[in-house]
Amino acid sequence: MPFLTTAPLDLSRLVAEVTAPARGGIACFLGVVRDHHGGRSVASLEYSAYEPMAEIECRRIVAEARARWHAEVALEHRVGQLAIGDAAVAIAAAAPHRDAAFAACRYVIEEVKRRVPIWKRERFADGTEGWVDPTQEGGWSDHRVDRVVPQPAPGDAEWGV
Amino acid sequence: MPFLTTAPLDLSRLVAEVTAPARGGIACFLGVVRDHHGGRSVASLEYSAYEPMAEIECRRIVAEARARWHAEVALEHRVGQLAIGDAAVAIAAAAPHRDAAFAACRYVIEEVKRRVPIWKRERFADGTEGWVDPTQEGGWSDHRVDRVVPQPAPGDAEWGV
Amino acid sequence: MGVSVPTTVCVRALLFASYAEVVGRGAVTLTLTAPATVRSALWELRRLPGGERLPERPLVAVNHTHAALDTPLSPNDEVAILPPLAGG
Amino acid sequence: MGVSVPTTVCVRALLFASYAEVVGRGAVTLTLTAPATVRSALWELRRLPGGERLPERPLVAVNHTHAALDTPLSPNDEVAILPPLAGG
Repeated sequence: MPFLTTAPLDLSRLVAEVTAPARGGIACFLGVVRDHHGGRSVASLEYSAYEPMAEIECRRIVAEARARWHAEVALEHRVGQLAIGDAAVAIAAAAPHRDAAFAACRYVIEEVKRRVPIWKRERFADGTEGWVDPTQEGGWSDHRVDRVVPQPAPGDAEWGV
Repeated sequence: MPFLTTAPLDLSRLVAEVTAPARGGIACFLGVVRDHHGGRSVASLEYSAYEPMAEIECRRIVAEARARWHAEVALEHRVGQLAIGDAAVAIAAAAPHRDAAFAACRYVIEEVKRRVPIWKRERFADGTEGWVDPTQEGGWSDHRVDRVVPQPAPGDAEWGV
Repeated sequence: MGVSVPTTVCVRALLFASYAEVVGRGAVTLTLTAPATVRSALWELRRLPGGERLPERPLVAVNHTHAALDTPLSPNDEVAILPPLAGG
Repeated sequence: MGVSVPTTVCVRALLFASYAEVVGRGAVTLTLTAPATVRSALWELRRLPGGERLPERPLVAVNHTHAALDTPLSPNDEVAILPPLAGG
Protein backbone atom coordinates (compact mmCIF):
# COMPACT_ATOMS: atom_id res chain seq x y z
CA MET A 1 0.00 0.00 0.00
CA PRO A 2 1.39 3.43 -0.85
CA PHE A 3 1.47 5.99 1.95
CA LEU A 4 0.31 8.81 -0.33
CA THR A 5 -3.19 8.82 -1.74
CA THR A 6 -5.55 11.20 -3.48
CA ALA A 7 -8.57 9.44 -1.91
CA PRO A 8 -10.23 10.56 1.32
CA LEU A 9 -8.49 9.05 4.34
CA ASP A 10 -10.26 6.34 6.30
CA LEU A 11 -9.06 6.12 9.91
CA SER A 12 -11.21 3.05 10.58
CA ARG A 13 -9.33 1.11 7.93
CA LEU A 14 -5.97 2.10 9.44
CA VAL A 15 -7.20 1.10 12.90
CA ALA A 16 -8.32 -2.26 11.55
CA GLU A 17 -4.90 -2.78 9.98
CA VAL A 18 -3.07 -2.40 13.30
CA THR A 19 -5.58 -4.08 15.64
CA ALA A 20 -4.50 -7.45 17.01
CA PRO A 21 -5.34 -9.49 20.13
CA ALA A 22 -1.96 -8.80 21.75
CA ARG A 23 -2.20 -5.01 21.31
CA GLY A 24 -4.30 -3.36 24.00
CA GLY A 25 -3.71 0.30 23.12
CA ILE A 26 -4.28 2.10 19.83
CA ALA A 27 -3.37 5.78 19.55
CA CYS A 28 -4.42 7.68 16.43
CA PHE A 29 -3.90 11.09 14.93
CA LEU A 30 -5.76 12.98 12.23
CA GLY A 31 -4.46 16.24 10.82
CA VAL A 32 -7.39 18.19 9.45
CA VAL A 33 -7.44 21.17 7.05
CA ARG A 34 -8.27 24.28 9.07
CA ASP A 35 -10.32 27.20 7.84
CA HIS A 36 -7.85 29.81 9.03
CA HIS A 37 -4.08 30.25 8.80
CA GLY A 38 -2.17 33.24 10.07
CA GLY A 39 -5.40 35.18 10.52
CA ARG A 40 -6.50 34.65 6.90
CA SER A 41 -9.54 32.69 5.80
CA VAL A 42 -8.57 29.58 3.82
CA ALA A 43 -10.92 28.34 1.10
CA SER A 44 -9.10 25.15 0.06
CA LEU A 45 -5.61 23.81 -0.38
CA GLU A 46 -3.51 21.51 -2.42
CA TYR A 47 -0.82 19.17 -1.17
CA SER A 48 1.94 18.17 -3.57
CA ALA A 49 4.81 15.77 -2.95
CA TYR A 50 8.12 14.55 -4.24
CA GLU A 51 6.40 11.23 -4.42
CA PRO A 52 9.14 8.61 -4.67
CA MET A 53 11.07 10.18 -1.80
CA ALA A 54 7.90 10.78 0.25
CA GLU A 55 7.01 7.10 -0.01
CA ILE A 56 10.50 6.08 1.05
CA GLU A 57 10.58 8.49 4.02
CA CYS A 58 7.14 7.36 5.19
CA ARG A 59 8.28 3.74 5.03
CA ARG A 60 11.40 4.57 7.03
CA ILE A 61 9.46 6.46 9.69
CA VAL A 62 6.94 3.65 10.13
CA ALA A 63 9.77 1.10 10.37
CA GLU A 64 11.53 3.19 13.01
CA ALA A 65 8.37 3.47 15.13
CA ARG A 66 7.70 -0.27 14.82
CA ALA A 67 11.20 -1.17 15.94
CA ARG A 68 11.45 1.33 18.78
CA TRP A 69 8.06 0.69 20.42
CA HIS A 70 7.25 -2.83 19.20
CA ALA A 71 4.20 -1.18 17.69
CA GLU A 72 2.20 -1.79 14.56
CA VAL A 73 1.81 1.47 12.67
CA ALA A 74 -0.36 2.55 9.73
CA LEU A 75 0.10 5.90 8.01
CA GLU A 76 -1.53 7.69 5.10
CA HIS A 77 -1.03 11.19 3.75
CA ARG A 78 -3.41 12.70 1.28
CA VAL A 79 -2.22 14.73 -1.73
CA GLY A 80 -4.08 16.80 -4.29
CA GLN A 81 -6.98 19.16 -3.66
CA LEU A 82 -8.40 19.13 -0.12
CA ALA A 83 -11.38 20.96 1.33
CA ILE A 84 -11.71 22.51 4.79
CA GLY A 85 -12.29 19.73 7.32
CA ASP A 86 -10.68 17.02 5.18
CA ALA A 87 -8.05 14.88 6.87
CA ALA A 88 -4.60 15.43 5.35
CA VAL A 89 -2.79 12.81 7.42
CA ALA A 90 -4.00 9.78 9.37
CA ILE A 91 -1.94 7.63 11.73
CA ALA A 92 -2.85 4.58 13.83
CA ALA A 93 -0.30 3.04 16.21
CA ALA A 94 -1.09 -0.10 18.21
CA ALA A 95 1.05 -1.54 20.99
CA PRO A 96 0.59 -3.86 23.95
CA HIS A 97 0.25 -0.82 26.26
CA ARG A 98 -0.89 2.75 25.79
CA ASP A 99 2.40 4.49 26.61
CA ALA A 100 4.05 2.86 23.62
CA ALA A 101 1.03 3.46 21.39
CA PHE A 102 0.96 7.19 22.17
CA ALA A 103 4.74 7.51 21.82
CA ALA A 104 4.79 5.75 18.46
CA CYS A 105 1.87 7.82 17.14
CA ARG A 106 3.47 11.07 18.26
CA TYR A 107 6.82 10.07 16.77
CA VAL A 108 5.27 9.37 13.39
CA ILE A 109 3.45 12.70 13.06
CA GLU A 110 6.51 14.67 14.21
CA GLU A 111 8.81 12.86 11.79
CA VAL A 112 6.33 13.16 8.91
CA LYS A 113 6.33 16.92 9.40
CA ARG A 114 10.11 17.04 9.72
CA ARG A 115 11.19 14.68 6.95
CA VAL A 116 8.56 13.86 4.32
CA PRO A 117 8.80 16.07 1.21
CA ILE A 118 5.24 17.38 0.97
CA TRP A 119 4.17 20.96 0.29
CA LYS A 120 0.96 22.81 0.83
CA ARG A 121 -0.49 25.60 -1.28
CA GLU A 122 -3.32 27.55 0.31
CA ARG A 123 -6.09 29.24 -1.63
CA PHE A 124 -7.53 32.06 0.42
CA ALA A 125 -11.09 33.30 0.50
CA ASP A 126 -9.94 36.53 -1.19
CA GLY A 127 -8.74 34.60 -4.26
CA THR A 128 -5.00 34.81 -3.57
CA GLU A 129 -2.75 31.81 -3.01
CA GLY A 130 0.45 31.03 -1.19
CA TRP A 131 2.87 28.23 -0.34
CA VAL A 132 2.89 27.40 3.34
CA ASP A 133 6.31 27.78 4.94
CA PRO A 134 6.27 26.66 8.58
CA THR A 135 9.76 28.12 9.07
CA GLN A 136 8.68 31.70 8.26
CA GLU A 137 7.04 34.29 10.44
CA GLY A 138 3.37 34.28 9.45
CA GLY A 139 3.69 30.88 7.87
CA TRP A 140 4.15 31.63 4.18
CA SER A 141 7.09 31.36 1.86
CA ASP A 142 9.16 34.39 0.85
CA HIS A 143 8.51 33.06 -2.62
CA ARG A 144 4.80 33.27 -2.17
CA VAL A 145 3.10 34.27 -5.38
CA ASP A 146 -0.34 35.73 -4.91
CA ARG A 147 -1.75 34.67 -8.24
CA VAL A 148 -2.80 31.53 -10.01
CA VAL A 149 0.38 29.81 -11.12
CA PRO A 150 0.67 27.93 -14.42
CA GLN A 151 0.80 24.17 -14.12
CA PRO A 152 4.19 22.49 -14.61
CA ALA A 153 4.97 21.32 -18.11
CA PRO A 154 3.33 18.00 -18.94
CA GLY A 155 5.77 15.13 -19.22
CA ASP A 156 7.73 16.18 -16.18
CA ALA A 157 7.01 13.07 -14.17
CA GLU A 158 8.91 14.17 -11.07
CA TRP A 159 6.63 17.10 -10.47
CA GLY A 160 4.44 16.29 -7.52
CA VAL A 161 0.76 15.44 -7.58
CA MET B 1 -25.55 10.89 25.00
CA PRO B 2 -24.50 8.58 27.81
CA PHE B 3 -20.80 7.77 28.10
CA LEU B 4 -21.46 4.11 28.90
CA THR B 5 -22.90 1.81 26.28
CA THR B 6 -23.36 -1.90 25.69
CA ALA B 7 -23.07 -1.39 21.90
CA PRO B 8 -19.80 -1.76 19.96
CA LEU B 9 -17.81 1.48 20.02
CA ASP B 10 -17.55 3.50 16.82
CA LEU B 11 -14.44 5.70 16.73
CA SER B 12 -15.51 7.28 13.43
CA ARG B 13 -18.63 8.66 15.04
CA LEU B 14 -16.65 10.14 17.94
CA VAL B 15 -14.20 11.70 15.46
CA ALA B 16 -17.09 13.21 13.52
CA GLU B 17 -18.51 14.66 16.74
CA VAL B 18 -15.32 16.59 17.51
CA THR B 19 -14.27 17.59 14.00
CA ALA B 20 -14.67 21.29 13.20
CA PRO B 21 -13.00 23.69 10.74
CA ALA B 22 -11.06 25.48 13.49
CA ARG B 23 -9.59 22.26 14.94
CA GLY B 24 -6.58 21.03 13.00
CA GLY B 25 -5.51 18.14 15.22
CA ILE B 26 -7.51 15.15 16.40
CA ALA B 27 -5.89 12.63 18.74
CA CYS B 28 -7.73 9.40 19.50
CA PHE B 29 -7.32 6.41 21.75
CA LEU B 30 -8.85 2.96 21.68
CA GLY B 31 -8.40 0.51 24.54
CA VAL B 32 -8.81 -2.99 23.17
CA VAL B 33 -9.44 -6.29 25.02
CA ARG B 34 -6.21 -8.28 24.97
CA ASP B 35 -5.97 -12.05 24.70
CA HIS B 36 -3.50 -12.39 27.58
CA HIS B 37 -3.24 -10.97 31.09
CA GLY B 38 -0.53 -11.85 33.58
CA GLY B 39 0.58 -14.75 31.42
CA ARG B 40 -2.89 -16.32 31.30
CA SER B 41 -5.00 -16.73 28.20
CA VAL B 42 -8.19 -14.65 28.35
CA ALA B 43 -11.31 -15.94 26.60
CA SER B 44 -13.66 -13.02 27.20
CA LEU B 45 -14.49 -10.44 29.80
CA GLU B 46 -17.27 -8.44 31.32
CA TYR B 47 -17.18 -4.80 32.32
CA SER B 48 -19.59 -3.64 35.00
CA ALA B 49 -20.05 -0.13 36.35
CA TYR B 50 -21.56 1.93 39.12
CA GLU B 51 -23.45 3.58 36.33
CA PRO B 52 -24.80 6.86 37.74
CA MET B 53 -21.42 7.74 39.22
CA ALA B 54 -19.53 6.54 36.13
CA GLU B 55 -21.61 8.85 33.93
CA ILE B 56 -20.96 11.77 36.26
CA GLU B 57 -17.21 11.14 36.44
CA CYS B 58 -16.97 10.80 32.65
CA ARG B 59 -18.80 14.10 32.23
CA ARG B 60 -16.46 15.78 34.71
CA ILE B 61 -13.34 14.44 33.02
CA VAL B 62 -14.50 15.56 29.58
CA ALA B 63 -15.37 19.01 30.93
CA GLU B 64 -11.93 19.32 32.54
CA ALA B 65 -10.17 18.41 29.30
CA ARG B 66 -12.31 20.83 27.29
CA ALA B 67 -11.56 23.70 29.66
CA ARG B 68 -7.85 23.04 30.07
CA TRP B 69 -6.95 22.54 26.40
CA HIS B 70 -9.79 24.36 24.62
CA ALA B 71 -10.47 20.98 23.08
CA GLU B 72 -13.60 19.22 21.98
CA VAL B 73 -13.68 15.74 23.50
CA ALA B 74 -15.82 12.67 22.89
CA LEU B 75 -15.65 9.60 25.14
CA GLU B 76 -17.40 6.26 25.28
CA HIS B 77 -16.83 3.25 27.52
CA ARG B 78 -18.37 -0.08 26.76
CA VAL B 79 -19.90 -2.28 29.48
CA GLY B 80 -21.23 -5.83 29.45
CA GLN B 81 -19.70 -8.81 27.69
CA LEU B 82 -16.74 -8.07 25.43
CA ALA B 83 -14.76 -10.36 23.17
CA ILE B 84 -11.02 -10.34 22.50
CA GLY B 85 -10.19 -7.44 20.16
CA ASP B 86 -13.30 -5.42 21.08
CA ALA B 87 -12.72 -1.80 22.00
CA ALA B 88 -13.56 -1.14 25.67
CA VAL B 89 -12.95 2.62 25.59
CA ALA B 90 -12.80 5.14 22.75
CA ILE B 91 -11.69 8.77 22.98
CA ALA B 92 -11.41 11.52 20.38
CA ALA B 93 -9.95 14.92 21.27
CA ALA B 94 -9.80 17.76 18.76
CA ALA B 95 -7.97 21.04 19.23
CA PRO B 96 -6.55 23.79 17.04
CA HIS B 97 -3.08 22.21 17.31
CA ARG B 98 -1.81 18.70 17.90
CA ASP B 99 -0.04 19.30 21.22
CA ALA B 100 -3.35 20.17 22.86
CA ALA B 101 -5.18 17.34 21.12
CA PHE B 102 -2.67 14.74 22.33
CA ALA B 103 -2.57 16.19 25.84
CA ALA B 104 -6.36 16.23 26.15
CA CYS B 105 -6.67 12.67 24.83
CA ARG B 106 -4.00 11.40 27.18
CA TYR B 107 -5.58 13.20 30.14
CA VAL B 108 -8.96 11.62 29.47
CA ILE B 109 -7.71 8.03 29.34
CA GLU B 110 -5.57 8.47 32.46
CA GLU B 111 -8.42 10.02 34.44
CA VAL B 112 -10.92 7.42 33.22
CA LYS B 113 -8.65 4.70 34.58
CA ARG B 114 -8.09 6.58 37.83
CA ARG B 115 -11.61 7.82 38.62
CA VAL B 116 -14.44 6.10 36.76
CA PRO B 117 -16.05 3.26 38.75
CA ILE B 118 -15.83 0.42 36.27
CA TRP B 119 -14.71 -3.15 36.97
CA LYS B 120 -13.53 -5.95 34.76
CA ARG B 121 -14.08 -9.64 35.24
CA GLU B 122 -11.91 -11.91 33.11
CA ARG B 123 -12.94 -15.35 31.94
CA PHE B 124 -9.86 -17.42 31.24
CA ALA B 125 -9.40 -20.11 28.62
CA ASP B 126 -9.19 -22.73 31.41
CA GLY B 127 -12.75 -21.88 32.56
CA THR B 128 -11.81 -19.92 35.70
CA GLU B 129 -12.66 -16.27 36.29
CA GLY B 130 -11.27 -13.35 38.24
CA TRP B 131 -11.77 -9.66 38.96
CA VAL B 132 -8.97 -7.53 37.57
CA ASP B 133 -7.18 -5.50 40.24
CA PRO B 134 -4.57 -3.20 38.70
CA THR B 135 -3.23 -2.42 42.20
CA GLN B 136 -2.26 -6.04 42.95
CA GLU B 137 0.81 -8.00 41.96
CA GLY B 138 -0.27 -10.20 39.06
CA GLY B 139 -3.30 -8.04 38.38
CA TRP B 140 -6.12 -9.84 40.14
CA SER B 141 -8.09 -9.13 43.26
CA ASP B 142 -7.36 -10.84 46.59
CA HIS B 143 -11.07 -11.50 46.52
CA ARG B 144 -10.81 -13.31 43.24
CA VAL B 145 -13.25 -16.19 43.10
CA ASP B 146 -12.36 -18.82 40.53
CA ARG B 147 -15.86 -19.97 39.82
CA VAL B 148 -18.99 -18.74 38.12
CA VAL B 149 -20.60 -16.27 40.50
CA PRO B 150 -24.38 -15.94 40.94
CA GLN B 151 -25.91 -12.85 39.45
CA PRO B 152 -26.97 -10.11 41.87
CA ALA B 153 -30.57 -10.14 43.03
CA PRO B 154 -32.95 -8.66 40.49
CA GLY B 155 -34.44 -5.36 41.53
CA ASP B 156 -31.15 -4.01 42.82
CA ALA B 157 -30.98 -1.15 40.35
CA GLU B 158 -27.61 0.14 41.52
CA TRP B 159 -25.85 -3.03 40.58
CA GLY B 160 -23.78 -2.39 37.48
CA VAL B 161 -24.54 -3.57 34.00
CA MET C 1 -39.84 23.22 73.48
CA GLY C 2 -36.42 21.78 72.50
CA VAL C 3 -35.18 20.97 68.99
CA SER C 4 -35.38 17.29 68.18
CA VAL C 5 -31.86 15.91 67.50
CA PRO C 6 -31.91 12.69 65.47
CA THR C 7 -29.70 10.08 67.08
CA THR C 8 -29.45 7.81 64.05
CA VAL C 9 -28.65 8.29 60.34
CA CYS C 10 -30.15 5.92 57.80
CA VAL C 11 -28.06 5.54 54.61
CA ARG C 12 -27.96 3.26 51.62
CA ALA C 13 -24.66 1.41 51.14
CA LEU C 14 -23.65 -0.07 47.78
CA LEU C 15 -21.06 -2.76 47.13
CA PHE C 16 -19.65 -3.60 43.71
CA ALA C 17 -17.78 -6.31 41.85
CA SER C 18 -15.53 -8.38 44.16
CA TYR C 19 -16.84 -6.58 47.26
CA ALA C 20 -20.43 -7.50 46.40
CA GLU C 21 -19.29 -11.09 46.00
CA VAL C 22 -17.61 -11.37 49.40
CA VAL C 23 -20.65 -9.92 51.18
CA GLY C 24 -23.12 -11.69 48.89
CA ARG C 25 -25.17 -8.58 48.13
CA GLY C 26 -24.88 -5.28 46.29
CA ALA C 27 -26.97 -2.99 48.47
CA VAL C 28 -27.52 -2.70 52.22
CA THR C 29 -29.55 -0.19 54.21
CA LEU C 30 -27.60 0.88 57.29
CA THR C 31 -28.79 2.65 60.43
CA LEU C 32 -25.80 4.46 61.93
CA THR C 33 -25.34 6.37 65.18
CA ALA C 34 -25.12 10.14 64.60
CA PRO C 35 -22.81 11.78 63.75
CA ALA C 36 -22.08 9.25 60.98
CA THR C 37 -19.18 9.10 58.54
CA VAL C 38 -18.17 6.81 55.71
CA ARG C 39 -15.93 5.10 58.26
CA SER C 40 -18.87 4.22 60.49
CA ALA C 41 -20.78 2.84 57.47
CA LEU C 42 -17.77 0.73 56.51
CA TRP C 43 -17.51 -0.49 60.13
CA GLU C 44 -21.07 -1.82 59.90
CA LEU C 45 -20.47 -3.41 56.51
CA ARG C 46 -17.39 -5.21 57.83
CA ARG C 47 -19.57 -6.81 60.52
CA LEU C 48 -21.76 -8.51 57.88
CA PRO C 49 -21.04 -12.19 57.09
CA GLY C 50 -18.05 -12.07 54.70
CA GLY C 51 -17.64 -8.36 55.42
CA GLU C 52 -14.39 -8.97 57.26
CA ARG C 53 -12.83 -9.46 53.82
CA LEU C 54 -13.54 -5.84 52.88
CA PRO C 55 -10.36 -3.76 53.21
CA GLU C 56 -10.01 -1.22 55.99
CA ARG C 57 -9.30 1.63 53.59
CA PRO C 58 -11.18 1.06 50.32
CA LEU C 59 -12.05 3.65 47.70
CA VAL C 60 -15.38 5.22 48.66
CA ALA C 61 -17.92 7.58 47.16
CA VAL C 62 -20.84 9.52 48.63
CA ASN C 63 -23.71 10.52 46.36
CA HIS C 64 -21.70 9.68 43.20
CA THR C 65 -18.62 11.66 44.20
CA HIS C 66 -15.29 10.27 45.39
CA ALA C 67 -15.05 10.76 49.15
CA ALA C 68 -12.82 10.05 52.16
CA LEU C 69 -13.36 7.78 55.14
CA ASP C 70 -14.09 10.77 57.37
CA THR C 71 -16.64 12.30 54.98
CA PRO C 72 -19.81 12.88 57.06
CA LEU C 73 -23.02 11.13 56.06
CA SER C 74 -26.49 12.69 56.08
CA PRO C 75 -29.79 10.82 56.12
CA ASN C 76 -30.53 9.02 52.83
CA ASP C 77 -27.00 9.47 51.49
CA GLU C 78 -25.78 6.83 49.07
CA VAL C 79 -22.39 5.56 50.18
CA ALA C 80 -20.51 3.29 47.78
CA ILE C 81 -17.56 1.01 48.56
CA LEU C 82 -15.49 0.68 45.39
CA PRO C 83 -13.05 -2.14 44.59
CA PRO C 84 -9.89 -1.10 42.71
CA LEU C 85 -11.05 0.47 39.44
CA ALA C 86 -10.32 -1.41 36.23
CA GLY C 87 -11.95 0.65 33.48
CA GLY C 88 -10.28 2.05 30.40
CA MET D 1 47.30 2.93 -21.71
CA GLY D 2 45.96 5.42 -19.09
CA VAL D 3 42.62 5.18 -17.25
CA SER D 4 40.03 7.61 -18.58
CA VAL D 5 39.03 10.04 -15.83
CA PRO D 6 35.65 11.71 -16.48
CA THR D 7 35.90 15.44 -16.05
CA THR D 8 32.19 16.12 -15.89
CA VAL D 9 29.25 14.67 -13.91
CA CYS D 10 25.80 14.74 -15.45
CA VAL D 11 22.95 14.78 -12.86
CA ARG D 12 19.23 15.38 -12.84
CA ALA D 13 18.11 18.26 -10.57
CA LEU D 14 14.54 18.54 -9.33
CA LEU D 15 12.82 21.64 -7.98
CA PHE D 16 9.51 21.60 -6.12
CA ALA D 17 6.68 23.87 -5.03
CA SER D 18 7.81 27.48 -4.57
CA TYR D 19 11.32 26.71 -5.88
CA ALA D 20 9.89 25.31 -9.11
CA GLU D 21 7.86 28.48 -9.48
CA VAL D 22 10.76 30.89 -9.09
CA VAL D 23 12.84 29.00 -11.66
CA GLY D 24 9.83 28.22 -13.86
CA ARG D 25 10.58 24.52 -14.18
CA GLY D 26 10.61 21.36 -12.05
CA ALA D 27 13.52 19.45 -13.58
CA VAL D 28 16.88 20.45 -15.03
CA THR D 29 19.71 18.31 -16.34
CA LEU D 30 23.04 19.68 -15.11
CA THR D 31 26.56 18.97 -16.34
CA LEU D 32 28.93 19.66 -13.45
CA THR D 33 32.71 19.70 -13.22
CA ALA D 34 34.07 16.68 -11.35
CA PRO D 35 34.27 16.20 -8.40
CA ALA D 36 30.69 17.40 -8.01
CA THR D 37 28.66 17.97 -4.84
CA VAL D 38 25.14 19.11 -4.05
CA ARG D 39 26.64 22.54 -3.55
CA SER D 40 27.98 22.67 -7.10
CA ALA D 41 24.56 21.59 -8.45
CA LEU D 42 22.89 24.32 -6.41
CA TRP D 43 25.44 26.83 -7.69
CA GLU D 44 24.38 26.03 -11.26
CA LEU D 45 20.69 26.19 -10.42
CA ARG D 46 21.13 29.60 -8.84
CA ARG D 47 22.56 30.86 -12.16
CA LEU D 48 19.30 30.04 -13.97
CA PRO D 49 16.86 32.91 -14.59
CA GLY D 50 15.03 33.34 -11.27
CA GLY D 51 17.48 30.95 -9.61
CA GLU D 52 18.99 33.79 -7.59
CA ARG D 53 15.85 33.54 -5.44
CA LEU D 54 16.77 30.01 -4.33
CA PRO D 55 18.27 30.10 -0.83
CA GLU D 56 21.95 29.42 -0.30
CA ARG D 57 21.31 26.61 2.16
CA PRO D 58 18.06 24.81 1.24
CA LEU D 59 17.01 21.34 2.27
CA VAL D 60 18.41 18.88 -0.26
CA ALA D 61 18.11 15.20 -1.10
CA VAL D 62 20.15 12.86 -3.26
CA ASN D 63 18.51 9.77 -4.72
CA HIS D 64 15.48 10.13 -2.41
CA THR D 65 17.49 10.52 0.78
CA HIS D 66 18.04 13.70 2.79
CA ALA D 67 21.56 14.94 2.12
CA ALA D 68 23.96 17.79 2.89
CA LEU D 69 25.41 20.48 0.65
CA ASP D 70 28.76 18.71 0.60
CA THR D 71 27.27 15.32 -0.33
CA PRO D 72 29.19 14.14 -3.42
CA LEU D 73 27.28 13.52 -6.65
CA SER D 74 27.86 10.62 -9.04
CA PRO D 75 26.78 10.45 -12.67
CA ASN D 76 22.99 10.15 -13.09
CA ASP D 77 22.24 11.00 -9.47
CA GLU D 78 18.92 12.68 -8.77
CA VAL D 79 19.47 15.78 -6.65
CA ALA D 80 16.37 17.49 -5.25
CA ILE D 81 16.13 21.03 -3.85
CA LEU D 82 13.33 21.01 -1.25
CA PRO D 83 11.39 24.07 -0.03
CA PRO D 84 10.46 24.06 3.66
CA LEU D 85 8.33 20.95 4.22
CA ALA D 86 4.66 21.46 5.02
CA GLY D 87 3.19 17.96 5.22
CA GLY D 88 1.29 16.49 8.11
